[in-house]
Amino acid sequence: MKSHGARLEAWALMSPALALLGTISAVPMLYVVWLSLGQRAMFRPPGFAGLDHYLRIATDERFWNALGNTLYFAAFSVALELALGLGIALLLQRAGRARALVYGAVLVPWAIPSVVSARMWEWMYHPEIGVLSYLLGQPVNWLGEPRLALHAAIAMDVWKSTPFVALLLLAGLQAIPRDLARAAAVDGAGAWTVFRRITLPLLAPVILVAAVFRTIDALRVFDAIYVLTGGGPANSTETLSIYAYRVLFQMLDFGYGSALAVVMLAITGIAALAYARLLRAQTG
Amino acid sequence: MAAIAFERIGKRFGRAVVADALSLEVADGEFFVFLGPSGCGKSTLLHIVAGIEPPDAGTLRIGGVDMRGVPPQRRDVAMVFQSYALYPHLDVSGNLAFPLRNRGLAGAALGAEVQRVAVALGLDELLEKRPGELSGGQRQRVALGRALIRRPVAFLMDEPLSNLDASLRLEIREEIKRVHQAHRVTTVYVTHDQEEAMALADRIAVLRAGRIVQCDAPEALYARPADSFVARFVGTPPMNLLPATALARHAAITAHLSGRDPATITVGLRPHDVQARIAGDGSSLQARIVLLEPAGGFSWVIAELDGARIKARLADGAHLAPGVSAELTFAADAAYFFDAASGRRLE
Amino acid sequence: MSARRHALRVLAGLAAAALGACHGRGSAPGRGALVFRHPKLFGDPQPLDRLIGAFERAHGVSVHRETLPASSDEQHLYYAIHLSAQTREFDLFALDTIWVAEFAEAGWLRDLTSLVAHTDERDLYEAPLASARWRGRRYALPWFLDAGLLFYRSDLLAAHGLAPPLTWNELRHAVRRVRANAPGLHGFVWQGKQYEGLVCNALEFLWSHGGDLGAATHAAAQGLGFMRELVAGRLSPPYVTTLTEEPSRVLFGRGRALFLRNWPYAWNLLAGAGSLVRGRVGVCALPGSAGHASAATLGGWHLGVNAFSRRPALAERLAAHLAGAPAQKALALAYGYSPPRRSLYADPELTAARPFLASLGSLLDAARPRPVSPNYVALSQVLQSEFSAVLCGLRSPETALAAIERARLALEVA
Amino acid sequence: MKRLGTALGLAAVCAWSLAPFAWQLLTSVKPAAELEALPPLLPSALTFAHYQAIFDGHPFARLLLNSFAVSTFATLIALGLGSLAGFALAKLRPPGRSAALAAVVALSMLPPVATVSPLFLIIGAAGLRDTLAGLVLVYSGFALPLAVWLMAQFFRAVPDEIYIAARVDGCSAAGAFARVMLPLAVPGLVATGLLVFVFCWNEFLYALTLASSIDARTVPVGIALFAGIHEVPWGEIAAGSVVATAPLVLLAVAFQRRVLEGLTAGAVKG
Repeated sequence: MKSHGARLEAWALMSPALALLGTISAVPMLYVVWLSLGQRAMFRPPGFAGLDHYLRIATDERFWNALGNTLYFAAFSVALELALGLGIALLLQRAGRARALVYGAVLVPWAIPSVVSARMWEWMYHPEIGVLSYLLGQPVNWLGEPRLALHAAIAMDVWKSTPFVALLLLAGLQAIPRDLARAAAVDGAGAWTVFRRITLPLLAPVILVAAVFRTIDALRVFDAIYVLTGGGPANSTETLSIYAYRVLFQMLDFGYGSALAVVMLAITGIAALAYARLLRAQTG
Repeated sequence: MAAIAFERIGKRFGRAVVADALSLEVADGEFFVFLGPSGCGKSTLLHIVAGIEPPDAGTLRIGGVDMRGVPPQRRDVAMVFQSYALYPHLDVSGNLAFPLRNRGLAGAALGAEVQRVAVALGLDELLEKRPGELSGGQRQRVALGRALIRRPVAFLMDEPLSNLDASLRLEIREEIKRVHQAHRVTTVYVTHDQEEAMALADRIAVLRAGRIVQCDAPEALYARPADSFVARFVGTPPMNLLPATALARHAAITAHLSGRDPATITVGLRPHDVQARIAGDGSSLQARIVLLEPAGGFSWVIAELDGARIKARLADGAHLAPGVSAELTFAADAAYFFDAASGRRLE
Repeated sequence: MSARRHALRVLAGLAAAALGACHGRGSAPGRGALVFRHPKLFGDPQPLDRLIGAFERAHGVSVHRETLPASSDEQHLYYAIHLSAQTREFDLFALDTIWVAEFAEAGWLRDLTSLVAHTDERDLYEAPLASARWRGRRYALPWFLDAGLLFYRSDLLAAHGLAPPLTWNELRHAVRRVRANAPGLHGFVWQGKQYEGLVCNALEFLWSHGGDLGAATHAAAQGLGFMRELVAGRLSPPYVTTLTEEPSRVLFGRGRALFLRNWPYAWNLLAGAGSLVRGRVGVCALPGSAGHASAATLGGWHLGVNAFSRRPALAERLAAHLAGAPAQKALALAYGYSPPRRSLYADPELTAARPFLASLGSLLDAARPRPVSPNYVALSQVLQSEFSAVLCGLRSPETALAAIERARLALEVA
Repeated sequence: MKRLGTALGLAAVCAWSLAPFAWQLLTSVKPAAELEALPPLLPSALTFAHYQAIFDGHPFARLLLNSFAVSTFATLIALGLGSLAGFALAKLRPPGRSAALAAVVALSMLPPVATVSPLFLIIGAAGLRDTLAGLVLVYSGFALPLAVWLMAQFFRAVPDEIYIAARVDGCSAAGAFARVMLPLAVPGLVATGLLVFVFCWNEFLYALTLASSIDARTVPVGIALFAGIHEVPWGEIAAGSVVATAPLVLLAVAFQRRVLEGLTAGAVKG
């Protein structure tokens, strides 16, 4: 419907959504960039700070620690989620009568709010009376030991987000025409070859979408880790979001905090662009 | 009812040209068919008439009124689609009533109209059924009913039969013809099936790359194709086109060439007009048989003549087998002559 | 099109009604009422309500009381958000001792100097007064007092003929002796998680070794070294890095540890009915070290008046009423929270009802405030992560103290 | 053999997914005394004291109401605006639509912490700080990209001819949207509504910063700040967690197929 009238009508129908999007995400995004160029901390004279905040970030050891934690967290959790998710998806595909039951079970972790899941895991990770230490037979300082804490957070996130990945990959598997696998079988390909030669290549686009989607979520993680460990011990689980939140809302330094937020914006922005381009390639 | 006028209509999608300064007038009550190979943008022409797509250039008039800026819902034009496009969430009576309900008709009057059209199309027992529960033929009848019920000024039909199986296609085709003869509603029909076009159309326009190659009554198209494209496109099986050189030995052909260089001429022969017999001695045109194709009452013969393939009818009583050489005969006036380069027919 | 606009109008109406209902049914105070916000008081709210009832009758105004989310960090955020937006939603509020300088500098607190009569001045402990003063004016009235104390298992010490430890060495020695017969027992539990509580604990280690922020750094390093030694030497369980006030109290309360560092509130729970260690717990000042006195970090709550309050005069009178000696005595009796007034520690009725509280008099007097500065909360972020790094053995005390020093100067914290 | 292997595998997946939640459920009915140590895995007797406590001690009912109100209204607004925009993008196909869609997807990737401080100032300026309305506005804005994207997918699945037929049969674009496209996209609306509701119910950062007072506090913030100053009631936190999760789990399991459609609409159909 390309007539001039239709084009106008289309934008008219989209305008309320664009207006709300503008005020809630676009304007704040630009405003945060503007805030990051200004000096806006408690008890400091406001004024133009130019790139001072960004220079300070470059030398801020706590920033690099938070960035390291975030990237490490994202890489490991996404990798595990994809591997486990693929395994579960292959299993789910062969779920016969029990399909509804299994889907229901798998959806539970996805449905649980991340704050609730953090409290649940905090209780399971309790060193002395936590069930995980009990099962292992000896108290383990899951959240208190810097080397373990981040991995404990990764395990929680893997448990919480694998269902989403599994269901995504399952839909991808189901989109592959069944007779392809049958044809390959007829041509003498074993299960493993069918998987490697047919299923995997055809599933690759969906795996990529799941990977980018999860990476973006993992890069901006806040709730789960803030409630689980608060970023401790010794900032070993402090992610960019948590550090930016602390600077913004505990140190009340809106200038520097916004600069941290802008850096985060840039990182997730790059991942988002990859996702958008990948999507357009897929939709053609 | 209203006449539909295309005045220098231009439309292109990227590189594909749908209409190139296309002008023509569909008379009031006429059953007009756009015929062309699939993918040449015939449907887009219908969308332009319906107001769904604006033309890039030119003017479209319905009943003499310029349709620029007039939205589809105010053009009083009905449309029947190849995929039926019935509303899945409404039952048959809902689908039939939909256009009139949009005009504000309701209650008993609306019920009567729905009953009238349902009975006319044999759908009265199916009124409560959802489109999903109907067969292809029933669905197409409902689509026809939806178009009929509102007594529009024109029908637009976008290859309505191509999703139906062979037997049903003839049945629905007759239905469409009966409806047209009963109501004489101006109809613009689009198809790639030349048999359909010949059976239904008052006039046919053969389209190619956005231009009208020829626009005439079906018989004229068959008898006097404007060029080799129309000649091959209209009529089944398609006309043989052979370089004149292959028929140089045939007396009538050489006479007709009257001195023109045979290489520049293409000769058209309809398979029906050519008979094939066992080659006797001294026969003028001999060709090696490649294939025999039984066609019920008679058989087609595919032979090779001087490197070119030709299809002919097996003369009654003749017995031929592939590999044998046969004699081909045809009446002198059965041949058509085209300019080899442009394809234009030569008188 | 009209159908859609109508739908949106209905939606808007519904939204207003539902949200209105939530708000209406909520705790919206009447037009002229005073609103008093404070942290959750541990125990039965009646005594506090009786005090407020007395004030309401005396001044013919209704007072609306609201409790706030738990931790000090969240409350700080809540007040910072609303006061920076110059809210009028509350008049009187309880604030942590470490916020007074910041809120006063930001102009969010009314100057209450006139409210503090000279008699009060002398009766109040010095530390709480110091933390309520900024630029020579008094912006808050001390309400409750907290200080770090050492709780110990009196039965286990007695069984090994040991007296409560006066120095950290004595404590280490006691732990080894008792643990020889009870290997599963943790030695000393305290608050090691990365939050404000860790700063209180670490400063105590630092001060009790004669060190301080910005001065006597060698002693300060020794103090932090001792803190790390507690974990490395297995005197404290490795997961002390996850403990806050309550988990450490529960651990000690279940008889899983010999010593506990905590605030006075813990006494009620440890000595109360249903406690596993009831009657087997003693409390004393935190140990000092050779030649250096014991040190306790000052905590507790002050009362401040919102600078943008619609009814400041009344709010000030309510503050004076709740922070007055009689009210503090009543609250001490009801909740066991220690009042910041010397005279009450000699009050016969209080010493009879709460003997433990009376014994704290001298200890509380020695409590030391954390640096009083508008930028303390910002500095605290650095303190928390540096102390946590030392505790986890990821950083040496010296490098941590150097980083703290850089931050302290950058933030101009005295 | 393969059947057995699959069955065992599926059982393992179910156990792995449900175990933590089951443990939390168990903790919520365990008597407080038995929570102090772990030799007793299973509770000797079931007690609902913790559930009792969260509704008496903490204003938990109020939190549930707040969360429900915010999530419902934000979902309705996001669905309303999202379906209009989704329809326009999918069927009216204005020029620059793939760029618009890409921008919408990019916006949905924003890290909340990036926009929390400006939103904090904007919502404050609008006088909506510490109100449910403020949260509804922010949540609907933040859920909109997801809603627009999903609704565009669902409208794209409806054949173009049906939309053209409706227009030719006398409907304006909005008429065709209301009378034909919307009824056909009901499964899509349900799927999108569910995903947006779960998205809003789970949100924590904005709720923590924009609405701290009791009037507008939501369940996640309540759960996070649950521990009183002086006690860590693991039983009550478990009860709170169960109650906070129950509505979502029921919704997800009840509308399983729809949720799956919604979840996968983004990735597979592309």
